Amino acid sequence: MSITYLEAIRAAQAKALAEDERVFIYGQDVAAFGGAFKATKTLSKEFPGRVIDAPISEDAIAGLAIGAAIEGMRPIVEMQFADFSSIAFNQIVNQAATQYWRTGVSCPLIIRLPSGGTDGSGPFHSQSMESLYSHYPGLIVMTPATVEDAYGMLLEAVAIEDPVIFCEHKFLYYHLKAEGLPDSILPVGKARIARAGRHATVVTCSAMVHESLRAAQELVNDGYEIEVVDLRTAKPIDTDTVLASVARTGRLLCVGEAFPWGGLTAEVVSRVVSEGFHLLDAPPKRLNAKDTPIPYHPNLWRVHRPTSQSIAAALRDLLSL
Amino acid sequence: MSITYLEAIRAAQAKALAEDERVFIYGQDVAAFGGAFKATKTLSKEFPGRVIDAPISEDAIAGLAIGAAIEGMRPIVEMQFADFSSIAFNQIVNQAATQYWRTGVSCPLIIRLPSGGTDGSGPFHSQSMESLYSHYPGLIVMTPATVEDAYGMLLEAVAIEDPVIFCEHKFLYYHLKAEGLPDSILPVGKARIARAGRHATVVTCSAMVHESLRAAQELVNDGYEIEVVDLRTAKPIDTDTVLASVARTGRLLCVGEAFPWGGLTAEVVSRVVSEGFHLLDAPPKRLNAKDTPIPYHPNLWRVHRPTSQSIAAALRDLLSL
Amino acid sequence: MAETASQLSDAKLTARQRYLDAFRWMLLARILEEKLARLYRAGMIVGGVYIGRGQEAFSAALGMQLNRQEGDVYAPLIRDQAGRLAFGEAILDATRTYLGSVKGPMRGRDGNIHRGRPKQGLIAMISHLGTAISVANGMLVAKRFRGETQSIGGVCIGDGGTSAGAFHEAVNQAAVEKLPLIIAVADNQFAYSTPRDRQFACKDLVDRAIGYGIEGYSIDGTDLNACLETFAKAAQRARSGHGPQMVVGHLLRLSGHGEHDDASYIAPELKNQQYGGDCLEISTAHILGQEWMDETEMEALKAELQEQVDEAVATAQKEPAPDPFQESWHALATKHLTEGTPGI
Amino acid sequence: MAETASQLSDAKLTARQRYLDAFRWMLLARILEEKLARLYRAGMIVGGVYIGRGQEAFSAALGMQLNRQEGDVYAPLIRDQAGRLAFGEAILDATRTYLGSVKGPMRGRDGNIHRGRPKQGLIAMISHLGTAISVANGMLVAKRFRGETQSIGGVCIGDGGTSAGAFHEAVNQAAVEKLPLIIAVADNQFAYSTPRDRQFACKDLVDRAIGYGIEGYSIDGTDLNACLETFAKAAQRARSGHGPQMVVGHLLRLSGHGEHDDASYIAPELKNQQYGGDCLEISTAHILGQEWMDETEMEALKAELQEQVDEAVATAQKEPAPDPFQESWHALATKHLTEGTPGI
Ligand SMILES: Cc1ncc(C[n+]2csc(CCOP(=O)(O)OP(=O)(O)O)c2C)c(N)n1
Ligand SMILES: Cc1ncc(C[n+]2csc(CCOP(=O)(O)OP(=O)(O)O)c2C)c(N)n1
Ligand SMILES: [Mg+2]
Ligand SMILES: [Mg+2]
Repeated sequence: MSITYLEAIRAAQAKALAEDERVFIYGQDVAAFGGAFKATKTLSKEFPGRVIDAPISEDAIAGLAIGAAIEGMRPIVEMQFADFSSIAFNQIVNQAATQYWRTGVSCPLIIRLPSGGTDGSGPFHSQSMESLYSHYPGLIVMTPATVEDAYGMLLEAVAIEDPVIFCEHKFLYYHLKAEGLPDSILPVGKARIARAGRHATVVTCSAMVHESLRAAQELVNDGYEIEVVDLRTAKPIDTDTVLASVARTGRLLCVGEAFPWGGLTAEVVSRVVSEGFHLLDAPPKRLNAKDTPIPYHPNLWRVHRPTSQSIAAALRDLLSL
Repeated sequence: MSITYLEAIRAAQAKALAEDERVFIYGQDVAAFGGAFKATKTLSKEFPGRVIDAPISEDAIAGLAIGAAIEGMRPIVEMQFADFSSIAFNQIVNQAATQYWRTGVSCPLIIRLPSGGTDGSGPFHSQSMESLYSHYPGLIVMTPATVEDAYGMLLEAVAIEDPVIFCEHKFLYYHLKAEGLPDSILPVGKARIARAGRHATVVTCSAMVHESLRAAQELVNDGYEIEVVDLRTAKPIDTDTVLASVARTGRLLCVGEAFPWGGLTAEVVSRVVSEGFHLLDAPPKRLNAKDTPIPYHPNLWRVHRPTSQSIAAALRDLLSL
Repeated sequence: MAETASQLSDAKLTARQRYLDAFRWMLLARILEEKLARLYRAGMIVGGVYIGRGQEAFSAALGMQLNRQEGDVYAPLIRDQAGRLAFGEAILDATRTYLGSVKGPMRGRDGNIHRGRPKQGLIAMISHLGTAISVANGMLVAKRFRGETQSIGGVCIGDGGTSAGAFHEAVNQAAVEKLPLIIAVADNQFAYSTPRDRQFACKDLVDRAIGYGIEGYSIDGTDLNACLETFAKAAQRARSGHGPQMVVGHLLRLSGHGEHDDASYIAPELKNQQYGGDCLEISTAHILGQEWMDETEMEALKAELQEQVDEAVATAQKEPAPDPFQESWHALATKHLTEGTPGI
Repeated sequence: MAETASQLSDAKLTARQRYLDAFRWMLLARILEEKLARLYRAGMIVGGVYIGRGQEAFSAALGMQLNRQEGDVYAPLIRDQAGRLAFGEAILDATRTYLGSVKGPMRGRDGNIHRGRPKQGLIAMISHLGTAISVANGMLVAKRFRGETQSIGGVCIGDGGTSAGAFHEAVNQAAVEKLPLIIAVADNQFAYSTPRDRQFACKDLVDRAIGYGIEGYSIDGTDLNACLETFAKAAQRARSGHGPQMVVGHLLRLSGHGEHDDASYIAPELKNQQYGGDCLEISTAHILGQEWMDETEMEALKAELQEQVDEAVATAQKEPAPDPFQESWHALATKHLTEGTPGI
């Protein structure tokens, strides 16, 4: 049996609904329709009354989830696209994220963000927002890159007492398959060595893990062994695993699909140079999307974000230093 | 004649209104009342009909400004506090910031954000949001640290064809005074050496420039000459000036008032190590606010954000490496 | 069915008792807030002080309909000291929070009106107006999931706050979910300095109710009896499955926006117009007129409440302020996932 | 004043001409969108295709009231191909944008319904629903500043979009500023898969108008005459200083949400209920019934419009796609303040 990244997300929600009566799902078109991407397909039938269609009101959707979480429920919110969470931004960063610190009452909810670019999706259906949410205190930000993590981390998210921003990548929904679902995964907050190597380290997450793995494969022909670290969570960042990898390779490239100013790649580079300066044999590099909105046209889009080719080029450059 | 940072902001708006008929001001309580901080005091009398009270509708406030800008006006929006711009977040990053790139029609508007912490202001009246807005393509983000820049940069902002996020610091409103208003200032996008030195470089902006200058002064007793670079704009960052300073000093500390994950300090450190790795004699360091909401109580608040003491301590640490 | 004389007088007695109970909360709120305002002017409170002068009747009347023990939830806003007290918030919670005692519910992390005890049904407001309503919706949805169908919610908003998108989304959401929610709109004619004609263009904010498909009431918010009766009715309708109830109270803000604000932009004539009166004066006169209390009893009540307030202030003032080195600086409940402060 | 027979027939002639003009835009929109849908199914359009089947009458009637040359502004939404054409958008703008020609108004940077020409009064929508209304407000405010008081604006929203906070804030803002704005609410009974009873609880969305203090109209959106008359009246009221006008059109979405969606969740019976009809069929029948055209003329018209569409498609298909190496990759108009891509 083979299962996709998207099916894994659905399966995790089904399991959470079955095993934890505090769980319910709230979002636009998630009930009978099963969600814009079918991540909640048939769940409203299997769990009557626990998968609820919301009006086009992202602020109130997040607000309702916050209230329910405070009252002891475990809401899972589906944003139709990550990009629309900008409407819920205030509720997420100012209401959900501050609740525990201000009142001592925890606010365990999950906001699923169908994230990242795909062909033809354009400026408002392609964004990667992990850096925004990581900037604000009080949130955990997950960025699963594998079918196993999509499943396991979503279940972990349900168990966590804090608000979790779950950035699931739309490009991986159908493209990524696994043979089955895992019984256990790495603990939340631990990065994963997606590929071992010794000449340079690529630190990345989500869909960019796969582009990086392809780039690493390409560099085998050049005689290089590239290590790829999948961060798994953007917040917290597993700096130890990153440092240990850089200690092995001496070279660091951080790759992100989000906009270039600030964000995950800058944070990782900054931590590595602060804590592991002496480990570096060359200046660390970053590769992000371009500093424009995300283009609609596939010709432009493929150049806007990092790809295995541009990652391979950046790696060759890094290795030549 | 002595003029405060706040009066300079008012004076710049008065001059803009007087000299450019495209300018108008829109925000809550900005008209007869003159704004929560009096930054628009008497302007509605001096310029009848051009200073307009808005309902409590930050999304629509930003939206109206965008429409007027598209139509050739030069709106200046006052958010009552920077923190409330979270409600306008979507309009700012998705509507204003993408307009020129998508349509070729520029969107020249200014959003004034009374920013940063003061005693007793708490989690929702103290935020520094420059990193959020810098992350998104299509915005210019100004963070003036001096009376002269508050005045001159606001006037530059009116001249610029793009949306400008103007982060003015509430702590500086009354505390900071100058003898008069400048005829000209450094061009937008250029950083300023606020204090020359040769043992270490502090890169910062806004209120933290003054904390850093105090720390630098303190370190004179230790025999150190600290260079302080005032970035002036968070986006674009004047990487050249920063690199030139690091070339002189070999040591870098980035100081920011915002939350620690990502943001301005991470971006500066990342650029310096990418482009000026060999210039560094020691690992670069960062000092930001703590990773919790901003506390209400002065006892907590003073420890939450960087101060001259914690900056001095970080510098001593940096200089010992 | 005809009522007997004794039944009638029972009802009257109950109404009178309810009026006097409300009056007590109103008076206590007034005395407490006047004290806080004095402390602020004396420089003993950092940040701001926001008081509900003139809104005590409207506020208390909602608070009295909500029952913490029954699981009701309450989202007060800036000017709801009276409602908070009626709901059961301790005076000490207010004084401790305003005075920055580490023993208060917010432990110095947040201040003044932002206090709350979510586990006791009292939402701790964030500043962004309108955003607590959907949170209350969520609490009610949670209760519905658990079958706790006796609980209702009460949320407060000002005339200004009704312009916020968050208000609209949440009220509409409550209507779609048919939640047992009372939405109390205190139209005090100003939002900070902004008069209502710069905030909305309908005649009466209750005109919004029909557009949400919910039941609405428009009342004189300075008339304690009207407030008590209307909120009682709204609560009864909400509890019996009639969905959200919007109560618009007309009154006038009799203070600055905060104590830093002299409100010189509010024309004094407004006080002499309809809804411009002070609900506390009006109800005091009513009580004395009805001879439910005499002047001496009234003075004694004031003294008693003043003593409660002074004691709560004294207690809070004796308590330690938060110590940054005792602070955990953890924004997460899941401690082991908290990041250290990177880069240092 | 009594009208003479010739005046009457003039008015009738004008009405007939208006009807036929509108019909032409409706038909053109339908033909264009059917073509686009076919291209999508053939894999020749990347992204999505969103069509306005069943909404052409309502959409065109608003577009026809707006005059680009007079400085009117228009914020169409997902299903407003007919209104766009009536407003004066070229067919080529649509085909170029859908087919990703670099010569289109969006130059491949944005796609499908997100196209616009703001300098010609046509707002280029972002996806976030409700957010274009305040932009239109701002354009009207700019015109008011310049004394261009003849201009009006028209904005479109669906039943679902009315739940968005942005919609509320902007409509309220327009009401407070008394802007000459027509708000066309196309209640097509669904928002994607979500039926209207999960979106709002009022009987008719026009019930919202009173709460905003603006004038409102509720009409059968499949009846072209009703649409034409109502929007004409609304435009006249807006132009003559009566502030925002809300027109709610009742109809049914006769397509999937996008062409990827088979809309199997829409019960077929709905098409037989009130407002479930196809406005194009209804108006075709009306025209033939009134003998304003015969079948042959109708077929000829279709053929003519089909040819226009095919030509626009062919032109766009011949044009180059955007070349990433020709792209400037500048998000700022102020080129010298653009940052390079740091870190590489
Ligand atoms: C979204 C948002 N914008 C701005 C503010 C700043 N602010 C605080 S209170 C206030 C006025 C509120 O007026 P109203 O809702 O009428 O309540 P009142 O103060 O009259 O009780 C404003 C503008 C805020 N708290 N939230
Ligand atoms: C703020 C926001 N949330 C979600 C979406 C995703 N979305 C796009 S169209 C749509 C349904 C719109 O329904 P309606 O407003 O009734 O318009 P219709 O499609 O029926 O014309 C949704 C949910 C969006 N565009 N914007
Ligand atoms: Mg008010
Ligand atoms: Mg619809």
